Amino acid sequence: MFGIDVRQKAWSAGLIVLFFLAWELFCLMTGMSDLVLPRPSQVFVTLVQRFPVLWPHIVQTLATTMFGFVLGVALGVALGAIIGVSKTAYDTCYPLLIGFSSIPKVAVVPIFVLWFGSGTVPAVLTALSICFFPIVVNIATGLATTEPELEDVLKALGASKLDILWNVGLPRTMPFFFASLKVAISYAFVGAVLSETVASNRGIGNVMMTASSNFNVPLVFAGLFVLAGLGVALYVVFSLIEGQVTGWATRKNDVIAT
Amino acid sequence: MFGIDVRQKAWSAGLIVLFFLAWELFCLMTGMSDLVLPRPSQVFVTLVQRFPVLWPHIVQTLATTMFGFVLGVALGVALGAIIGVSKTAYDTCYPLLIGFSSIPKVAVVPIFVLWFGSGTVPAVLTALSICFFPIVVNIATGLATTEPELEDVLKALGASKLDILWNVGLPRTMPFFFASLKVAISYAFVGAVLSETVASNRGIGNVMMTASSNFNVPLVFAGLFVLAGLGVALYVVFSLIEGQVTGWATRKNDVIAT
Amino acid sequence: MQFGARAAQIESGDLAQVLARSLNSRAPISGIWLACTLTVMRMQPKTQLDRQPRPEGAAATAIELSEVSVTFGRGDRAVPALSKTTLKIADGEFVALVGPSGCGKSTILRLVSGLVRPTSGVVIVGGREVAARAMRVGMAFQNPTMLPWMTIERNIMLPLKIVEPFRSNFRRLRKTEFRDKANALLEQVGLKGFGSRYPWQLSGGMLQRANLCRALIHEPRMLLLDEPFGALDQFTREELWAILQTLWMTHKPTVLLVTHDLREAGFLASRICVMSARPGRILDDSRVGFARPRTVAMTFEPDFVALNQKLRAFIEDARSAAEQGAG
Amino acid sequence: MQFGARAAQIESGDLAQVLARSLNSRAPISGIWLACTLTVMRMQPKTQLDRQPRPEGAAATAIELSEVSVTFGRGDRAVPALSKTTLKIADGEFVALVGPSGCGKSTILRLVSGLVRPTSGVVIVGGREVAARAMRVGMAFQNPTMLPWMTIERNIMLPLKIVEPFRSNFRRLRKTEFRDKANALLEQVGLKGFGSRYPWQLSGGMLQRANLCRALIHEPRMLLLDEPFGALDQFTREELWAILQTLWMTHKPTVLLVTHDLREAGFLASRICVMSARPGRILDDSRVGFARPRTVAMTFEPDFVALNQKLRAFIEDARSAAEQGAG
Amino acid sequence: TAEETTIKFTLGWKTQGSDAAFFYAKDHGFFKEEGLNVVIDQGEGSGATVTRVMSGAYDAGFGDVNAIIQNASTKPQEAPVMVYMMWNQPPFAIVAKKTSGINTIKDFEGHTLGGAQGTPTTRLLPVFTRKNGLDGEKIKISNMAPNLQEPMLIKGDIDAALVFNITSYFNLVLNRQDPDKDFKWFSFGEYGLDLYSNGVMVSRKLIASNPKAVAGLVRAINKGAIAVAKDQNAGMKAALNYDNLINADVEKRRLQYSFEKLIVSPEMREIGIGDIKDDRMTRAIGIVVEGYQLARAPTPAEVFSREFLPPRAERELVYTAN
Ligand SMILES: Nc1ncnc2c1ncn2[C@@H]1O[C@H](COP(=O)(O)OP(=O)(O)OP(=O)(O)O)[C@@H](O)[C@H]1O
Ligand SMILES: Nc1ncnc2c1ncn2[C@@H]1O[C@H](COP(=O)(O)OP(=O)(O)OP(=O)(O)O)[C@@H](O)[C@H]1O
Ligand SMILES: [Mg+2]
Ligand SMILES: [Mg+2]
Repeated sequence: MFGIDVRQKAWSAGLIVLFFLAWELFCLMTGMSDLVLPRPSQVFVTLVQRFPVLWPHIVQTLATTMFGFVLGVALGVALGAIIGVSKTAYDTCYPLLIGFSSIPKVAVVPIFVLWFGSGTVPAVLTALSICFFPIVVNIATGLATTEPELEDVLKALGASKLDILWNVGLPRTMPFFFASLKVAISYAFVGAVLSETVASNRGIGNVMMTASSNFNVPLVFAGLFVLAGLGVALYVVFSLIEGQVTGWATRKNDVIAT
Repeated sequence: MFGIDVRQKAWSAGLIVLFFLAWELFCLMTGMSDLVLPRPSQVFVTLVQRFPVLWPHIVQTLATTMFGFVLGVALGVALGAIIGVSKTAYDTCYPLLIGFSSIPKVAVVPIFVLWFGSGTVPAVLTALSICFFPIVVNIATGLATTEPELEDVLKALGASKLDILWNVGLPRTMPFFFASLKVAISYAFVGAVLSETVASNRGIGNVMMTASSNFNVPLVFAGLFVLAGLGVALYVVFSLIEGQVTGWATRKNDVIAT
Repeated sequence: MQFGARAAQIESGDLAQVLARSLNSRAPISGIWLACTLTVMRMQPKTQLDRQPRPEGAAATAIELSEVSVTFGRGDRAVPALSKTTLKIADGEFVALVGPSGCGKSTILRLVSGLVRPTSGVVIVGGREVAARAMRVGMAFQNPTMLPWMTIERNIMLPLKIVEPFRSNFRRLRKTEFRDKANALLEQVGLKGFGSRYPWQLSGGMLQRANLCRALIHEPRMLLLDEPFGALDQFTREELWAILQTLWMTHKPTVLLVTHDLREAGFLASRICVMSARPGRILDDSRVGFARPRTVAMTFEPDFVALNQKLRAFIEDARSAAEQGAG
Repeated sequence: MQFGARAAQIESGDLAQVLARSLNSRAPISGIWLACTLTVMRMQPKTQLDRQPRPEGAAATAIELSEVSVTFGRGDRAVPALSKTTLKIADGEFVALVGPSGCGKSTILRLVSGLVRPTSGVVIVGGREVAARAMRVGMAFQNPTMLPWMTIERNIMLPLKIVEPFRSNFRRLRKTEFRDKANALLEQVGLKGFGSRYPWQLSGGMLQRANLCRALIHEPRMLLLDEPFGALDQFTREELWAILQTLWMTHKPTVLLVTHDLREAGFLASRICVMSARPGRILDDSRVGFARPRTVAMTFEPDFVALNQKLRAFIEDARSAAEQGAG
Repeated sequence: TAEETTIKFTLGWKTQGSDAAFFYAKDHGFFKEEGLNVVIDQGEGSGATVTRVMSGAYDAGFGDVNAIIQNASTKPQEAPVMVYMMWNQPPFAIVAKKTSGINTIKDFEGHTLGGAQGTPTTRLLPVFTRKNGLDGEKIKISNMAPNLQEPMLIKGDIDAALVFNITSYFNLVLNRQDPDKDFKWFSFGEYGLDLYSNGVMVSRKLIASNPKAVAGLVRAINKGAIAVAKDQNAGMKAALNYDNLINADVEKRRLQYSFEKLIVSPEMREIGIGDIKDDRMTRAIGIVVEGYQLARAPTPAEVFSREFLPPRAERELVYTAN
């Protein structure tokens, strides 16, 4: 068992490495200018060299993102629960939310900046406003599609709507909640960075903006790699929690004993 | 029954109107400058007045978005199916995808432009690249959490993996597929518009960029309203399909006869 | 007759063992309902057990369905499940509901528990119109729907989490007393050690037994049991009959039991209602007079067999009548 | 005795009706298996029906479990479900599997259908190691898991969509012949008109009958039935027994039936295997010699009752032995 | 027709009145006369023009010469070449709100300046402070997107902004301010940073493969510029023709502003539009090298080529506002 697991992870890691190798080769073979698409090796070198400079920016971006993300999750779960439970809320909020999220956040950031000044606050707000929607949608759908049979178990006991939400709706929705977290965390990064590129003196977005006007494309990509890395790191954290919480839903392999 | 349904819809419409009224009043009371946040009434007036000018741009944006969206859905379903079915694909693709979607697309658009020139192609690609991820995640999660009992029904008949995917996995996942479509369509708009603001001579994004560099904020908001409207219109379309396809999953009210 | 031996054993010799185990268990006031029940039983002479605390006439009405019809769906696709069913159950009665498949038995239970509202007619439970919430109802669904994200133990403890007075103490006691309570029940139904498993790790019959535990754990005054022993083998079934009988005799909850097994109905119930084919109505309402505690051996005696045959004939008539009507 | 009347009726008088309906149905070659079956039956003198096409010894082995153990989970939480079970079933045999709840009966069916792989030992089905895919297996799960997004009709037609030779014609015939086939089956089990419903609109017993239809529709050479009549009333059950018996006599599929009803086992099976409590093993393997077609009336005859009692004793011994071992 | 050479041309930004020369040339068939099919796309910044041309996505564009200098320093073989210098005066300026109490450049010390990252104005500020003896440490910089500078300036979040005068002036107008009365302008050109700025650049590939096309392109644009200098209304007509979303009044004023402040200068009168003075360019390169901390100073010839310019006589631009 252990063997298979390790082998599988090795495979995956190998494939990921392969992806970067392919990219490297592609650039080398097509003689791609590093102004357009730098080779991963260049990016890594830049990343390592400039890491001390990047570090405070990484911390800044991570902090604003996490803050916005946490708020976004809270808002998303709350809204999702309301929408999933009430038909009126569903009919009212969904159009508004879809409308709101069809709006590019780039257009909204300046408003945040004018209201709250540049820097951390608009970054947090942008992260929040971009990341809560997938959570709302999945929580709402999860609640709306909960099997009535499961709810009946509690209803027959005279449980309140809140009891049912808490004991049936939300647990049932967990796998899709975690799915939406994967989307949400990556969008939270996008939001925070977006806001930083618009108005901020710190953060990866700021670095990338400067680097790009310097035509330092490898540094831009270093910034992108940092973002990707942070996204993946948080994904790994959530995956571990997910494994604990939603193991019941992905029990496929357990049935076949070996 | 019919009565209740109409009443509910009226409620929802009323609440939506209320939202805009509140916004209008807020602006009037705080004496908000229309350079920061125009009143909805101003926006509507601008929208109506400039509609003939906006029309070709709307068509352009809608076309690129839909194109990107359709491609994104196809890609998303395919990737989601692979990830949901194969553990190795899960371990390999998820980190790469999370990494990729943590990257602000603003940084990617210029690369598309450098490769494909400005205009429709990068807009389609951006829409695609921003909208497929929520679909991947939900399809993959849906497949991974399909009850093994349901799959056993087909397995016992000697069905192939593809049979199972087609007859059990995907239908079971439909509610969450539609949920992800809601996120995907709004992000597809964001992506297309984003690309248009960076590199295009047409489209709502271009309009908004021009308007914003002219500080014609009501026109910017008119663009946002158009986007929101398009998003909602497509949502309504999907909702109708969804009602047909996933009715079985939201059968709550059917159980109680009246 | 040898068939009854096992059940009889549980009612006599095994008691000491069950009781001892319960008392040895860690929780001090682990007032395990069943264990207590059994204690009470042992201390009283057997013949006195079949007491009727209230004279029949004076018993308050626990459940009353008057002219209740239920139709699922609308228009073309309407399925009439019940048509003008009238049924009155006194407090503390043990009523068995038998009838052909699809005749509306589960629907009656769902009406009583408030999960389905009647299309017409009135359902009065505990003196109020469909006020299941006010009662402590224990319901064993026909399909043992355990919540898949919880272990069996936690599934069984669910009513304690929801229903007062347990609810207030749930956070405090769920790791000690309540858990012991759940495990004691599990042990009673032969699922010792399976409390920490997940529902999908149990066999069909095991799930059904866990389902029964969930219906009992909060000591409800009203039990709605929908074929609670359907997927069990005869012996396990008979053991559980005995346990259920004892429980009823001690606490006198109102029980509404749906079953297809006429022996089961005869063994357990004080009244058997036979339903017609869909749309269901109560066709026959027979009182079962056998003395309690009843033993499995009794079910092979001529009186008992005669009752069974009477019921059988009823059901058969109901079925063929319905079929001719339909055909 | 009157109990058998209904079942006997189906085997004689009703046939004409069933057949007529089938022939009147729109699909020209609607070769409804059951209808054909019944036709064949009618045309042959009853006594010849219990023919054994191959001498017992020569019959090929359909299913062979040799020293099969299955353990679910690992380490502390390991549950041994089967331990060194050996079972050999010839082609065309009708074997009933009885035993206490949780002893591993469903696990055996899942082994044979290839859904579970043995921890140790070998399972040979149709001459190949766990090669369920090669066989046309019809499986009725203990819990009738209908796909909730399909109507009953479409659920029942599922095997036709998957299994050759139907698969190739599915797109062409699903609206005509196959659908008629499904509806004819539904009518046989008393679910006429429910084909267009969704699973959650059916009662427990109705679902179980639909489940049986799904196992039969593709005319499998091997039937794995896991308590297919558990949630049905006695009459529906007996009707279905008769249908199943006729089907078996005509087509001689290999049948492995799990049941808790000893009468059912005696009525249907040519061999009854009694399993021990968990971890399961085959304790007893009795051949049932009664002539076919058997009638419900026969189940009340002394020979039959004696067989039942013998089996009962076996199971009881197995249970108490296990309990003493565990205790 | 079949022999027409297609040239993909990128503007420096979204459609603006100051681009009228290109639209005019296109509308009046000047490009066609040269056998060119010029496709004009809007841009994403005058610096990005360089990237677009370098990557091969565009053949030519209107952009910042300082960005060429920057790239020529590291990638002399890839950097595009400027072939027609349109704006020979630098638009780089600092605009301060009069109420903030900034009257001289010395007053920047102790105040907050809003800058858009990466714009030449922002990046050359260190050179500006050094050349003018200011203490850079005491000047606080706040970064923001270009279109946020004016609103934040008006709101008082910043005291002055590092801008392009041609953009910022009209942004203030559009924000209903009086840019002359309430604001004070400090142009880099007047404080020792005598730089060149935007002009027409082409890729080295195009020069190598089709020099005739380059010459034609320059000739056509030159004709357009001269025509628009005479008649801005005609220029605006062409601009509106290209993009009917623009605010014609403001863009016309922007067009005139570009002539008045950035194009018409003593140097232009002397050498004609489109050309440069090499010694001034050498000095400008020095400033950029210092400001951007470049490793190598490119020669003016690496940055600018006058090879494709029409004769001096054809480059006589006379501006008359109308
Ligand atoms: N997926 C699983 N994971 C862990 N244990 C399992 C699993 N499936 C079955 N078991 C265990 O295997 C044993 C046998 O189960 P099985 O379902 O075969 O019993 P059964 O004979 O069909 O019982 P019943 O008559 O109650 O249906 C049980 O003790 C059960 O707990
Ligand atoms: N949610 C529903 N929607 C539509 N029809 C329903 C629904 N629930 C039950 N029915 C119908 O109502 C009738 C009675 O169902 P019910 O479950 O009460 O039967 P039952 O007596 O419990 O049968 P069984 O013994 O098979 O469990 C059935 O014909 C069924 O088809
Ligand atoms: Mg039922
Ligand atoms: Mg089983």
